[in-house]
Amino acid sequence: MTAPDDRRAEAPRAPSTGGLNPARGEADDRRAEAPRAPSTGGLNPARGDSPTLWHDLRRFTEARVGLGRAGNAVPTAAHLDFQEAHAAARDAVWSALDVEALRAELGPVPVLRSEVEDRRSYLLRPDLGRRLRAADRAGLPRTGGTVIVVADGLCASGVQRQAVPLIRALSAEPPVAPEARWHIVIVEQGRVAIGDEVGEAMGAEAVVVLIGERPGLSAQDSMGAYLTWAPRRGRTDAERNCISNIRPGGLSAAEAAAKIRWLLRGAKAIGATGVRLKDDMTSTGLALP
Amino acid sequence: MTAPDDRRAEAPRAPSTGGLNPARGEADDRRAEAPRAPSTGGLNPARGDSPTLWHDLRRFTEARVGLGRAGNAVPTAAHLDFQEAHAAARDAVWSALDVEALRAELGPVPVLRSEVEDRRSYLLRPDLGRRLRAADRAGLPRTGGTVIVVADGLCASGVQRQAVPLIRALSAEPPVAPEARWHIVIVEQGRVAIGDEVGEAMGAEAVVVLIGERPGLSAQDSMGAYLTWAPRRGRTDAERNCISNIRPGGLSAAEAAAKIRWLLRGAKAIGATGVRLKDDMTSTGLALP
Amino acid sequence: MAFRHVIGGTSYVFGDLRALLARATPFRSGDALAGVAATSAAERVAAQKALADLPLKHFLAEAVIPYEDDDVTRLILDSHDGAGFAPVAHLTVGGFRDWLLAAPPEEIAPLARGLTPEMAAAVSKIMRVSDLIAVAQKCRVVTRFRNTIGLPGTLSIRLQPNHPTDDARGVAASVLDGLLLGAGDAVIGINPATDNIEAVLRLLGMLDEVRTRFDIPTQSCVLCHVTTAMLAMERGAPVDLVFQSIGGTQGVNDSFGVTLGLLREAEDAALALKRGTIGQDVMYFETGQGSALSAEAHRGVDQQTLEARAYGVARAYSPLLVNSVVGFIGPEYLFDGKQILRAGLEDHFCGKLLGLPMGVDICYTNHAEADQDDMDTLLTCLAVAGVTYIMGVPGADDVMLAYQSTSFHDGLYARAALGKTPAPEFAEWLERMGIGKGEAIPAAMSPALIGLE
Amino acid sequence: MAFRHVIGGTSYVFGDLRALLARATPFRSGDALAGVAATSAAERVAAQKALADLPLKHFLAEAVIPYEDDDVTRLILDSHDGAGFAPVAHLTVGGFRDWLLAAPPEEIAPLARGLTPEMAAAVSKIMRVSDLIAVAQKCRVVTRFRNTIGLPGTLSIRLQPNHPTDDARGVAASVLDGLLLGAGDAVIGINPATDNIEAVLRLLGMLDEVRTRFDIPTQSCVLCHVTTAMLAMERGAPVDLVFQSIGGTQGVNDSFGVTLGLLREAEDAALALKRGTIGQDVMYFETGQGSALSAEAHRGVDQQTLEARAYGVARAYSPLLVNSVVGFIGPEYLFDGKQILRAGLEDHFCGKLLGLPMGVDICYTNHAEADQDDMDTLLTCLAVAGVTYIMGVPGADDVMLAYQSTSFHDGLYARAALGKTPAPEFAEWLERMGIGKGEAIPAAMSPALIGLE
Ligand code: B12
Ligand code: B12
Repeated sequence: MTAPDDRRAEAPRAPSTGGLNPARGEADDRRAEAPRAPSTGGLNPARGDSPTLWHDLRRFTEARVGLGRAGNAVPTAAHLDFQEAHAAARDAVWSALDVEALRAELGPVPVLRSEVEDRRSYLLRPDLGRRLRAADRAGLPRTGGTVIVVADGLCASGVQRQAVPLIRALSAEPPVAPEARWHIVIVEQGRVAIGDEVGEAMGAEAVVVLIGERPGLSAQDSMGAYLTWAPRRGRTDAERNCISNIRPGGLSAAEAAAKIRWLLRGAKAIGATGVRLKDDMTSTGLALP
Repeated sequence: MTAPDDRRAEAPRAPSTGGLNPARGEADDRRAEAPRAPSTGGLNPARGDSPTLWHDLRRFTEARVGLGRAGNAVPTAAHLDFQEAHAAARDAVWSALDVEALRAELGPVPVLRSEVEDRRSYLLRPDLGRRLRAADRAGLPRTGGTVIVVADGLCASGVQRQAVPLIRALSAEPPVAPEARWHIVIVEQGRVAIGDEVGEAMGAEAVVVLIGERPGLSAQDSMGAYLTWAPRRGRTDAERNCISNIRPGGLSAAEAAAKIRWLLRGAKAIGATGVRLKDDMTSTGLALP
Repeated sequence: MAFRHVIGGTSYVFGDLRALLARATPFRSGDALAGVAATSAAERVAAQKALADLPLKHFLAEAVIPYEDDDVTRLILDSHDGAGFAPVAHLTVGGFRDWLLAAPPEEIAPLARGLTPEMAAAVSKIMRVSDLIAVAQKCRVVTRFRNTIGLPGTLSIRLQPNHPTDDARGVAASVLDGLLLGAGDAVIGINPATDNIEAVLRLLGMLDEVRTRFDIPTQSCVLCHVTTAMLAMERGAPVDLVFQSIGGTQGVNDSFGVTLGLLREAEDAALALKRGTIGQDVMYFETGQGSALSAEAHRGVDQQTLEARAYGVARAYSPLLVNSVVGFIGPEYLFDGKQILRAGLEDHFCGKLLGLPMGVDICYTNHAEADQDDMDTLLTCLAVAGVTYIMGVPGADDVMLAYQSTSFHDGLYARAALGKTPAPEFAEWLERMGIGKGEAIPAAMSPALIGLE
Repeated sequence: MAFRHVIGGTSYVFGDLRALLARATPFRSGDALAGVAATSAAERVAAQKALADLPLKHFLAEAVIPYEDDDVTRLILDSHDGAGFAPVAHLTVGGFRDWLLAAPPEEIAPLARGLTPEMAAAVSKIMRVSDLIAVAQKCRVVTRFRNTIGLPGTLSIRLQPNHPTDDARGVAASVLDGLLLGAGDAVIGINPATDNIEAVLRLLGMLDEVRTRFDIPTQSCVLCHVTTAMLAMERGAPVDLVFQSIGGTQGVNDSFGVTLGLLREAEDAALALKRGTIGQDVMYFETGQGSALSAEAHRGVDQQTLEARAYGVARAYSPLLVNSVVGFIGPEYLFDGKQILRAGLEDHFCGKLLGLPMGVDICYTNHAEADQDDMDTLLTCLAVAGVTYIMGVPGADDVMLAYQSTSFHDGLYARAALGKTPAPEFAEWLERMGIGKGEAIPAAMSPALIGLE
């Protein structure tokens, strides 16, 4: 995992601007200065450089902590930063997959499309986003092995950035067993469950859907991986496993690849993914279900 | 004016269904029975058949009085009647003028159109609804006299029903002076101010715009008449007079015609319509400004 | 002066204060119609950030409509109270938002005359709905004529008994219905179907008779044009309040057939009648976003800023009541429930901040994308925000003006949900008359007493 | 059974109760997606009128999903309390609305187990927003674990300190931020980024340590899958509350990997730990309109009725907390702010009426047509309606789940605007720790105490 200190350097948000004393009703100099907390507190003596200002809590997380207060509200600058992030996140929903850029990295993999017409219908018709166009399905090779589906999902920019590093990390080793193979396809306007149809058509043992997770205010580059053993139409989400928040600020490509491999091995052992397959991988990566 | 008794027969709304005693929280038999008010009250003895039940107030008005109460809310039946009326009123906004039916009654009068493309743009672009298409303006005859513009406005069904009776009542006599003439045109997707442009193009002394008033829950057949002396582009609403609620439940065609004539005579006398021209017509129709 | 802000690598430039204010406004159809709205969310945020950084003082230096051209601008700048402004004179618009959110009520009220309408509009543009509610809740404005309007914990209601033919008995039936449902403490105010003087006189007489017959501690009003009301006063009619629609530019007021001087004359005439018992606030104004644009008199200024300027006009007099008819005009200005909701809360906030006894006509027309749910929502938010008064229309359906406003029942709902009471004198009268205790019409309120038989 | 109603000359026929309920529902995108929505306003009113005329008793005779096919239907009908139903057994759905609006609070509470979820859904469909608020305000549900949730005049907050890598210090920083802003009395509940058991155990330990270190009278929860929580309990982890997402059909619960029996086992396991001090309500459920349709397990039933059925599942246990994640899933189910607002109020109303300690995750995603103004509005309405608890997320931005919910500040706003307090034990703790008095971090809350240094 990315250490918190790495993120500290990112200065995730604009400088603190809050800082009104609600009891007094006076605007201060727009900085929330809290008196240094005494170095010995209640239960335990504080050691080292404990944060003394509320907004120093930001060191530890990219979450919007330590914003200060204007009465009971968020101060103006933080409020407007939020609005700006909202505008950007909404744009990310409408980002499109650059298929050729992906194929330049992944090779001439098949490019399929769901039954969705356009982005608006993608948002309103998840049922169509779960179905392949008949012609596209018909053209799929029966490869067996483990199929990786790269789908735009709710944020093409997320999958655009994270799919290739993850696939690189994955394909350093074969899936499941030495003889097994990875097969990659790209699906435009796809939902998670479209992997079932792709996997079924390709006769896959398992399918890994790499899909853009909905953009948030703070991350517009996140990808999820959904694993389904013996994929076929009609599988429920209870029969998959999920690895989420794959991105620089979240799970790294290497960690995600290790986890996918661990889960695929477990799936092979019990013949299933989903609720029955518990992620009991330890930090040292030994235990198997 | 229509006497209240005439409207009484119309039973404007569904039977009373309210009637909960909020203090007790018990559903009654869905009728709001109020004990008879004593026949002698505070200041003045009541004479005759004073209403004794709250919902009898409906006798006097088509307004939604005497609905009863469910706690602090309107009882279910009245609430759903309201919803039904709302659906109908919204449809009325989208009603279209049957131009040929109008011309069958009014003769082969010119049919013009504003710059509005469709109904949605009519609603969002009043500026376009105030302007004639250039071609239509060019084709207008220079008639002088008083021009009557029949425009759909916000409710075509209103003007469709009320325009012809009013014009009949009006044209029984000439406008303003014996030598003066009425000239009629129909305008589709028009706003009130389009009369200025029509009147200017036709060299009219005055323009009377008959226009569909926005539909309400209880009346989807109402028409307004807007009078502008010496019409020309750029006139403000302060330079017009308005006669509103022309419909069976409101002002009758005959009354509206009498008022229009009275105002036009006044306008001629002071050379203006609008705030300066006060409607000081008495019930007997004598006074002139 | 031009303003600039960079968002996501793009630099947005705003030519003058007028443009900056317009682009910073949350989207509404009227600003799009006027061609002044921001064209993207990013441009809007850029404008909001630039606006947040602008010193409040700047509003005293740059007018949105030139001083020479417009009597409303002159009124605003000439009557600006420098001493009132002092406590916030050092702040930016963004800092002012923070100040307002943190300030105790007693520090906000004295500001009113020190703020220009444009300052109020500006800060509202960078506020969220919760901010608009929280700050308005702290603003209290109290006015008086025959009762006390605007006390904390109260919510008053204008009883609006309109009738398509101004039929006296039809009006009386609606008045009685409203009184029995607790409405009428703000005013019993009828919009006459015609501007006919005889009709107006008849209605004035009739409302006054109902009021005295039932001995109601309230005021009445016939919402004819101000010139008609002046004529009525000349003819000796019992005019409590003088009504007029007003707007935020000289041009729109022209189109309404009024001038600032005419309004003053009308106020003087009404004051001369000395009809108020506990106070002499005799004016009643209505406003609404979009009216100036509708009259093509908006001068490139966004409709919300112009609305605040209309309050600048209102407060030059001593109104008993002011309200925005927020959803009344139509979808070309406020397209749907969402736009109406935000505008209603902005209007209430700006009016209160500027020191006005602010009510809202929570309403929609049938050509707008709105429904009762939207109105319930706005009503609930405004009740929390401490709105001074709302309308009361039988069953929410105005059978003459053809739109839907709040019903008498809605007034009961809002009072009960927030624990509010009517104006104290009126509450006491309701108690005395036995109103609100069950379904029966109390004897003292017999319809026969006002000719309904 | 078929139903019929005539509107404007057209006769509308509804094939069965399922269709009638669906067509009577105010428009939302999910019902259109499912193909069950009314296709015109007239059809919707026809369905509402037919539904209003339907005797409540009918719901005991016709199930929306057959008894044989669905364990949720079986649960609902088998556990129906005839005695509880008696006071309203003679009413139609329309009459029931009137009854609810007029009834005093003490007559509503005893109904809960006498009502089926479908009855609650039905009556909500013919209610306006103001009705949903007014009736919910009268419903009080109180639950207990280490503090008392749901007392009149209180508003509790779930502190939601999510982090994209479940980093312990990152979580702790958000927890501290929330506590300093008065949040956390409902629960300190983290959604783990992974379902990894080691990570879940680590978070459980860490939250318990923070709680004991600061001696906070509240409960913690890691919102992993119920089976993972069971494994954690087996391994001796300090589990206060067991969380699970649930839905209104057997099929959607299958897709969530749960059964009614599994939930019972989990509740028993948590009860066996006896960690509650003043009560033993150990379950925490989340629901949300659209989940069944998303799992293609909706069986032709509209999403709001299914949501109410999920509450039917919840109340088979003794949850400390239940909430609808109303805007969380996406625009395919609730398209915009308006739909989210109505759904949030329906969900709160139905949950409360059915006797649940109902909170709402007032939220939206970036692919929906909604913004902070919509959330402020819903928050204000829900606060008036007496919502049991809401979420508290740093700055409203959940950096792991990628959506916007209410911030800690929003919680302060709502409490202040409506005069609400936290759960009494927690309020007392805040006081004791010196929290809420200015900007400083009180010594007793030093970040160093929880490893932030
Ligand atoms: C909407 C409306 C307004 C809006 C107009 C803005 C707008 N864009 O629509 C606002 C709130 C600003 C308004 C103001 C006033 N109105 Co007005 N208004 C209406 C209403 C409800 C609907 C009009 C309509 O649908 N027109 C049809 C559409 C298709 O035409 P339009 O071109 O879009 O509309 C134009 C006209 O309606 C005009 N207009 C609006 N009101 C008035 C009033 C007069 C006297 C004139 C000449 C024109 C006029 O403004 C619009 C834009 O140019 C009517 C009542 C009704 N049910 O019709 C009252 C109504 C027309 N108004 C009325 C009055 C009295 C006024 C005021 C004079 C009140 C006052 N004391 O200040 C002011 C000033 C009007 C003016 N001189 O400009 C009266 C007129 C009575 C009479 N017989 O003279 C009416 C009948 C309502 C009433 N009974 O109280 N009004
Ligand atoms: C939306 C959402 C939901 C919705 C799903 C309905 C819907 N139509 O979207 C609801 C609220 C019902 C839900 C429920 C649950 N979810 Co969920 N959900 C999400 C969320 C926020 C977004 C998903 C997304 O954007 N997908 C991408 C789009 C393009 O694909 P889609 O095809 O439209 O979405 C499908 C999948 O997302 C799937 N799905 C949703 N959640 C989960 C969880 C698991 C384990 C699986 C296999 C699939 C799955 O449901 C959708 C419809 O089929 C993610 C977090 C994130 N930021 O991504 C968490 C997330 C995926 N969910 C999570 C969890 C734990 C759950 C639950 C198991 C919680 C519980 N204890 O019950 C349940 C049950 C899930 C199941 N088995 O069905 C975790 C998974 C952790 C993990 N690594 O295993 C995540 C990462 C969030 C978190 N950290 O808590 N969820």
